[in-house]
Amino acid sequence: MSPILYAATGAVLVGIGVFGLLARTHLLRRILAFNVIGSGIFLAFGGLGSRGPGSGVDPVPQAIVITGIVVALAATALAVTLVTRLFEETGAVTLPGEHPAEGPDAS
Amino acid sequence: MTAALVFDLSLCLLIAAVALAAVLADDLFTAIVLFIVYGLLAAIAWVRLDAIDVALAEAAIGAGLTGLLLVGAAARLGGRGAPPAAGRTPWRLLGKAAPAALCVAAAAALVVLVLALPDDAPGLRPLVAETIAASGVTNPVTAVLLNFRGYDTLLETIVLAVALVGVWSLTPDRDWGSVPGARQHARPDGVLATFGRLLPALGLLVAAHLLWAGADAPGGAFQAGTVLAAVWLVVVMAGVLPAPATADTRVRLLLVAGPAAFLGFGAVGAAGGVFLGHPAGAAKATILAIETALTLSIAATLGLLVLGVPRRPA
Amino acid sequence: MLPDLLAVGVPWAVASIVLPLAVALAAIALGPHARHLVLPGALLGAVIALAAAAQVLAHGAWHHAVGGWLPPLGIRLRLDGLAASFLVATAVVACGVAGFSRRLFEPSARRETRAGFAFWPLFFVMWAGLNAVFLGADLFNLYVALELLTLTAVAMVALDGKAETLAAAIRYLLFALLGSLAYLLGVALLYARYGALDLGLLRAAAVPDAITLAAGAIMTAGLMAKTAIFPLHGWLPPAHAGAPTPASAMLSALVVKASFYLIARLWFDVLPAAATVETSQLFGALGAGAIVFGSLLALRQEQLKLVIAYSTVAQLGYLFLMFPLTGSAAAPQPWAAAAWTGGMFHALAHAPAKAAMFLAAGLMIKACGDGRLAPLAGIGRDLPIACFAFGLAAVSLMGLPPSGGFTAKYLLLTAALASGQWWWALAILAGGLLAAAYLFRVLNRFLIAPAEAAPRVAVARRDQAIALALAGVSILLGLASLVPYQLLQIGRPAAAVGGLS
Amino acid sequence: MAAASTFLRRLALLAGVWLVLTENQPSAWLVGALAAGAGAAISLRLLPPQQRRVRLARVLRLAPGFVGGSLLGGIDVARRVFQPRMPLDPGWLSYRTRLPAGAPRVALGAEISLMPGTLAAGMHGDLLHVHCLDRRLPVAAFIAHEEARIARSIGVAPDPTDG
Amino acid sequence: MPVLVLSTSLVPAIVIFFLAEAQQRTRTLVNIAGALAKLALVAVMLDGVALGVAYETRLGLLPGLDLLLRVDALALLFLTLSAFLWLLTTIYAISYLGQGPHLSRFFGFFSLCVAATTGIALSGTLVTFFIFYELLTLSTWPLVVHQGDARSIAAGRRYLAYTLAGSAVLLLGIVWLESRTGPVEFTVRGSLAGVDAPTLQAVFCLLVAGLGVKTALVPLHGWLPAAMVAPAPVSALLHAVAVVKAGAFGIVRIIYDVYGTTLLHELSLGIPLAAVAAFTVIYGSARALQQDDIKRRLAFSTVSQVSYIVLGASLFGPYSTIGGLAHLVHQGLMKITLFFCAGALAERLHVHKVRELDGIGRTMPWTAAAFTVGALGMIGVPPIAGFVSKWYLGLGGVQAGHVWVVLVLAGSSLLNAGYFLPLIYRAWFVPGAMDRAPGRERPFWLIAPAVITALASLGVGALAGLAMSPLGWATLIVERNYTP
Amino acid sequence: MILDIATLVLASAGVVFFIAGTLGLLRFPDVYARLHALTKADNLGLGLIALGLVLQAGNVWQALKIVLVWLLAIFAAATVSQLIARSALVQRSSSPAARDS
Repeated sequence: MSPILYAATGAVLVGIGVFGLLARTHLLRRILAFNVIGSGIFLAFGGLGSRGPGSGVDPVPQAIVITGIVVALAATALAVTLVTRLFEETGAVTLPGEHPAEGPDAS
Repeated sequence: MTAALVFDLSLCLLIAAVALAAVLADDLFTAIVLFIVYGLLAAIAWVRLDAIDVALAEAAIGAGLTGLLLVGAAARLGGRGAPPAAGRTPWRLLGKAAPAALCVAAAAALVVLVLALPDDAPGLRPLVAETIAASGVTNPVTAVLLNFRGYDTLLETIVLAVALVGVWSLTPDRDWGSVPGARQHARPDGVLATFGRLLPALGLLVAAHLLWAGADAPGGAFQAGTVLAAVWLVVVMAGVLPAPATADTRVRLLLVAGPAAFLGFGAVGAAGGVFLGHPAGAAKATILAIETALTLSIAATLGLLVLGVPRRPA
Repeated sequence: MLPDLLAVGVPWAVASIVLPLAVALAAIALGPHARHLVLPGALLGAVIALAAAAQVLAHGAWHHAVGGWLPPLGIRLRLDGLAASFLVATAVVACGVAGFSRRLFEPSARRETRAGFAFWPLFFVMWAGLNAVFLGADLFNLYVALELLTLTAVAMVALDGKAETLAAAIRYLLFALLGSLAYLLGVALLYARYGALDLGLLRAAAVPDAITLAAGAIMTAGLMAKTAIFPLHGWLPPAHAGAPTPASAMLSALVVKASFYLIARLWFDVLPAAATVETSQLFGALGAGAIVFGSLLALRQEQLKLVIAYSTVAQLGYLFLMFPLTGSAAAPQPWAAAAWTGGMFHALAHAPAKAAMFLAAGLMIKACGDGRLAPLAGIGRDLPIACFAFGLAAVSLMGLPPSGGFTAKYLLLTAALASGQWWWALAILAGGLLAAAYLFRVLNRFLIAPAEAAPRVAVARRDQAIALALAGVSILLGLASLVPYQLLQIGRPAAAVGGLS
Repeated sequence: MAAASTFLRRLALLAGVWLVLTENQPSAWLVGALAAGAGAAISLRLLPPQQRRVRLARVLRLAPGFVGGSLLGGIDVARRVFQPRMPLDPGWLSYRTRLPAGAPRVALGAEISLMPGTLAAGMHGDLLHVHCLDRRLPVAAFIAHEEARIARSIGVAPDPTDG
Repeated sequence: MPVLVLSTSLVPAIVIFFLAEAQQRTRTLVNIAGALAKLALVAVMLDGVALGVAYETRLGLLPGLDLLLRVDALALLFLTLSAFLWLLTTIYAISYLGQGPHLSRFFGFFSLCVAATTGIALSGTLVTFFIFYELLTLSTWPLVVHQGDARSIAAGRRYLAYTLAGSAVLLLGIVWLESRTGPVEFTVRGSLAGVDAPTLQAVFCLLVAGLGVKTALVPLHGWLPAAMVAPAPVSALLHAVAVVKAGAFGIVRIIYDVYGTTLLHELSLGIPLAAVAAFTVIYGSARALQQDDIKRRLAFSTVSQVSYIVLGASLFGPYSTIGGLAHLVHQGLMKITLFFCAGALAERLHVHKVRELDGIGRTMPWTAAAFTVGALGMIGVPPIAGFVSKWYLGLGGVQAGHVWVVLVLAGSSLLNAGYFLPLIYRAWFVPGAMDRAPGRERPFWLIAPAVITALASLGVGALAGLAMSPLGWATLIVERNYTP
Repeated sequence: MILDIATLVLASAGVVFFIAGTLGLLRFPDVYARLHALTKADNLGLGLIALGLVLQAGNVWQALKIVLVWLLAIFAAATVSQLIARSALVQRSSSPAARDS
């Protein structure tokens, strides 16, 4: 039962992350939301991989998730650098055409 | 059994709550701190799933290094994005309601899908267990990462390297050729400096242990590399050692050593007929050798990724 | 001697991944000295790709279990006709871009420059990533390969370091990451359902139940975001137009095709049973929408590179027409093979044409010192070769004969009319006319006699010749289409059944 | 010569740590030797041998007080937390230390941070900034006491009257 | 052999593209050499085809889909015309353009255009035909906008809008047909047997509409008068050698070699087409009457005259077919004469309008004479070529039971007379301005081509009875291939 | 059995201190006071839990390993708390009154 619980939590995390992505315009928050989505997917992967009879965890999803975590870090590093550079060049922390930071929902 | 379920349930609720709080938090720094907490909680969840390797990676990389990256960026943005005092207007709330409803629906659908999956998971556990004797190691995760699916790992190390190239490529032109990261102002004999002088020897030992143990127990090149990277970052931030210039040949060699060793090994195998094929009987030796090279490169790459683009002192 | 080399003893497919990676690593390590490696590396890459294609033609499809581990445990590489064709297309474009970029990123006074350092590793890793996508037969491995592409592509977009391109790169990255994550979610679901990641195993096991369909839908949606199919195209034009010229060429010609390629693999190879008439018509509608809206937007641009970038949006639409025209295992269409081959042919023919167009455009912009259309007036006299290259590439994009674009269009049209889906035929023809409208808007400028001679920066004839050569390839593909056609048929998915005649 | 002996001592220490880490598996000895050697070398580079030698025995003599202080500190803070009124009187104290710069001062800072009611917050020259949870406690005397203990363990004798 | 013929203009095209602007002599040499070589090859093939030899080249494009080049009698008719006129037009163009800008580009596309025409003539399948048909569109566009001013660009845009839309329609028709039958070859008639009648009718309409654009059938003719801004040699090319002829030739191919007259008769498609053609004949002439600009008047005349060919083909009778095919050549000869003359007048005397023609008979007698021959031929005055084709067309109409055709022809001839005779009258009988002294007919090669084609128009009309005359050859074609 | 009970008691006590630390983090007035709570209480909590685990260790090496981990944690906590306090002080250095209020 428990593994499925974690898998379901992973699914919920995906939803939360996607919300963060849609509702937030601050780019660092979007990057954060991405990482929430990512780790939600990883958790779902791992939870689903631990189902079923027999002991132990399926090592293939584990290995895949480790790879995924590293890839996510690589992407995050590039994204964060892009955002700081954009800020240095333009002073913007959101994409052009999207609401600048105003109101609690836009921060 | 029931206690375990209660614990799992609470943990899951907590994880979701912290994640939601991180997404909703008004203050950027608060959001990032919550995200780091979230990562650590997720690591605990991985422990509960009996996936210690992933737990280590999630805590060190998912929460630690990612959090560090976000904190660094937020600091550089200097508080931009802190919410103004304005209250929530109904219009704004409506604007958020639509995506919220969408996401709730999507999450619900996903949960239903997950729950709908048949419980007799046809995973690869038995197959891995059957085959692991031939892999050269006894930690199944290492067997998958370095042997069965070594090709993924090879590409993954390239992903890291190329991310660093990408980060460096964003250097402002005037700063090109200098040293990554902001200048540190730690005092040479301060707390951090002392810490930075004492830690590396221990950190090296821990990393070596993780690397060596990874063959048979949780651990491996990525965890070891992360530890080394963290230690090195402390050393650099403490001002004990300067960060190297990006053009430093030794740094460049260190960066590519792991992927190059892995790739070269793969190419040798390919010439013998099997790409990334481990020689029969010597798999453990080749895996450890590759992992050692990878650990060094991963450490260097992760550390430099966190340090970010080179900056010339103003 | 040659047949021996083509046999499986020399794994050309593996070499096509290893070589560019090796060059990329060497480029990181060597810094400014790396430029001596660039051309030999690119040419060797081309030789390898051609050898792989020859191997497929001679010996049929080739599979390789990496590390000696068969799926489901291990990862398989698959070199079939489709993969080989894309390897060759990639190699051709990459060689052109490498030759074009060699002087662009030359170190100044023997000192490494920022862009000069970054470009070559990014370029070769991108090449390797493309090849890895084309050869991959494992869902998760494909994810890693896709991320390789995402990171290199985004970094390339931002290589100029201007504020607009930074924003474009971020927008691109957001879309691409979201797409990757969606894809990954689907992979997780499929693995949980079937316990396999190998395409072949999945095809054997897959049944069209709710989970499988949902996974397929999520993955497809993610890949569509990366392919920039209408209406998810918003990120593409600023990114492709803002990137440095060689990067624009690689991105528009190849990178967007990689995710399309995966969609095609997914629907034809893995889940043929899941494709219904409705889904395939929906794909077709998206494609038609892309053709029409992309073209109309291209028509309104005042920046040369934006015209070309919007043209990519439109051209990608053709690729999605192959889904309704091919039908599915459940509802096969007559002439499905023609439709499938036509779609793939379009993807292949578009690559050198679009690369040539971007390279030529880059030279023109350099000569004018201005990215807008207006200052191009009369540039036909100053850069005749580049203009000619642009014109030839335009011929292929408009689908006019004799060109690869025409062959593709002919096949798609035939399939559309043979299956009675005349509405797609109209979309195809309208797309051709619209393409003519926005491309001749540019071509007109070349021939205008300007009131006074504008000052032009000198441009090397050799660089113009590279653009011309690439454009020539896209034309040649229409005249010598028999061999690529035959190559594509080797290992063609069973879903794309039905003969040409 | 001094370097060699320092190296050997550190090597031995690290080797011990390695044995603990690997739970003394013989198969790990080779790796451990390499790792400990590398660790010792790095340590030598970052922390060159100094005149004052830290005597292990004396450092160990610090341990009981350390553990006891840490226990008291924990209990103290827990007590305050759980009391509804939270009896706090936080404030700052600047303590002029006589300990030589470097590791001894850091050790002092670390130690008082674990003791009840005190928290080191950096130095300005010889001034150690200490945050006190409750100024009613005899903080200064307490710090002086700890300073003296550390000084003894490294073989210097600061003037105990200063504070 | 077909490839060789094709390469006589393709190779010069490519060579010329790579020549520097200043290498004028080389360019001229390459041009003339290519044209002469082509003419020689054509002569060889004329002999061969007359004796029944078949020349054929196949290149596989896709499985079952070939690029087929074949020389048959009809192909050769068109080929001969284009080869002969290409030589003259090239000579004329070299003199006309002199030292102007972008000549390498101009002559490159010029040769490419002729290569495309050659390809059209030799096409053995629908797809091959389409490929060269499009190549023709593309290679003529740079010629139309050659001058690069706003008017040229606008005309080019209009030209493209018409022709590319036409090609799209044509392609739709071709692919629709081939999706039912497989690739269509011109000689294999009867392959359409399995296709239902409505489809065949619709496809025929699409094909003819597509080809009708280049043929300038009303209402698809709008581009032709606009394209008059192009230099005179280009107009000559468009009107006489390549573009409109390619369309008409295509319609002939569709009627005789794809559908066959029997099938078309069953589908009752002939009369509607004939009606369109007849309307175009009258409409073009009527519009020509209103034009003040000489070249525009000639352009509308082309609209009218080319439809004679379509008219002849759509009546399905042997005589009308012979008349139509012969007119393909005759109209070419006469119209190119007129354009050469108009170009020479514009170049030497800056004469553009009808009223400016006054007295040029004195100033440029050779030109005026050639013009007169061409114009009279157009009207249908015996023994000039135009008369022969009109005669056969009328005969064919009567034979097929469509007497109204004769009325159309008569009406058209009257209108022809109406817009040409005033020109001739002004040239010879109205005194012009005094400053136009004689002796402006230089250089020789600007004037000679017009004279040669005028003589040729006379010759083919007067000697129409010979076997190797256009009329004789058309008779051969009809007897050999199109007699049920 | 006795060992197990001892472990349970020690671990529970450890958890109590962890809770105290967390509560302090929430209740205490400023960042310095919070640091007090966090470092001291959590250190003790960790120590108690470690001690409880040592009792469960199969051999002396495992026990030593647990002790080693604890020592490392203390080392890190002591350092990090100082660092945080110092940086907080540096950030507030614009108002020197804060230093000895």
